[in-house]
Amino acid sequence: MLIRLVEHIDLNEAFAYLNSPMAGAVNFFIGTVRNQTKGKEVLHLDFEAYDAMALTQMEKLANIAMHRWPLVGVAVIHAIGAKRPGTPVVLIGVSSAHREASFEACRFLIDELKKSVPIWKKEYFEDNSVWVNAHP
Amino acid sequence: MLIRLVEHIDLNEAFAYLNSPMAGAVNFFIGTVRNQTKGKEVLHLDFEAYDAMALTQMEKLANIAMHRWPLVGVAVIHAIGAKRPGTPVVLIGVSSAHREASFEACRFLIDELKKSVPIWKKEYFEDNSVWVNAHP
Amino acid sequence: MNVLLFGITRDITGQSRLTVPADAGINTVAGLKDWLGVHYPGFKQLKSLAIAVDNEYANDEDAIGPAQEIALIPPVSGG
Amino acid sequence: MNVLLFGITRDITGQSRLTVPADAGINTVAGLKDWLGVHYPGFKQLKSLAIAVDNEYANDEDAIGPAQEIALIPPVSGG
Repeated sequence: MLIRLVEHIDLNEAFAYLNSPMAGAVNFFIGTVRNQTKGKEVLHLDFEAYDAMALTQMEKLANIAMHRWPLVGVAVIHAIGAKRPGTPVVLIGVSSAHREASFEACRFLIDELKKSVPIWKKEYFEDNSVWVNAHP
Repeated sequence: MLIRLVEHIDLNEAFAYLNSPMAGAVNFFIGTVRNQTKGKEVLHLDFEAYDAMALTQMEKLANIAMHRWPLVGVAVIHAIGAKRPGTPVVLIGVSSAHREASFEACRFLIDELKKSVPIWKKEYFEDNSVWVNAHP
Repeated sequence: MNVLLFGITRDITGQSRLTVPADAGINTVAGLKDWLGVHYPGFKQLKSLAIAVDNEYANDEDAIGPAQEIALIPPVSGG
Repeated sequence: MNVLLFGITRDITGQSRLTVPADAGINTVAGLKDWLGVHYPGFKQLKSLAIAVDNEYANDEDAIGPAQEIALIPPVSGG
């Protein structure tokens, strides 16, 4: 399993890790910074992680996926630091013999990562900044 | 839309095409050559396409996906020629504002491509070769 | 009328395209399928055999003629 | 007992870690939550506030002490 917090996400590195003659299917989800939230222009974002716990929780999710589906490889990579719109900030990659497992496991991993991995996003607008999702 | 038959699949080129400040999600499916079929070792594969019709059908599927889901970009790329195990032979890439659409459209496109796009795979084993799927 | 061949249909016929003689009087997809079945019994072993006309899948009742690009599409296996 | 802070909890407290005095007598997650609510009313405005103990989400009844790594986890927003 490739579990990482990084400055920059490298898609080729993840594919090289996941690709295997035993796998016929690789599914990637890449989350990127959008240039607006509820119609307001986002100038940039800042991602902060509780590093040790984030890695522990990412690894735990990858292990759950490896047990639930017949997978060849799993990559869970999140970027931290300041990011501009258009930048990849999260990559989930899953390889498996057949495509169903790679699609399902990839979807599971991004959904769960968003629920439980301790990483926080602050959006910077022209006139203010907001920790996303903090308040009801 | 990026619709191509190519010698080699370039993941970075596809990501550069799909990535956009308007998109928050990119989903990729990459199909690769497996080293076995029903337990028999595959030495290499050969992909042949009816080029003009394959491109027409790939574009038609991409258009259906663009109408069915709110997508930012679609890439449908298939490799042709001789390929070794571990080589990417098909890439579907979909970008959208939110992840549901990118996952669903990507899955739709690979499922439909396998059903209707006129591309044929011949598997070469130690002792023979077989056009995949030709006979009942 | 020329018919393009791909994949296993080239192996079955030993050719990369067929020429259907004008005096065979074929003017529909169904007519072409019948003619093929008579001349190339190996096609009947296939899981399916579709006909494409000008890069689209054609129906049995569709008219065909020498001005169109006609191709045999054995079961596809891309991806 | 030290408590690590992240995201909006740093903005609310103006600190990157809190020190809970030993004489506060806190030895469970629930006790820590009560103490935080009294001293930092801003936490009550949050959608949620979890406590992590040694890199795992903890339950209210879990015991905590100065030997463990304790952190406040406001609503996450990664991905």
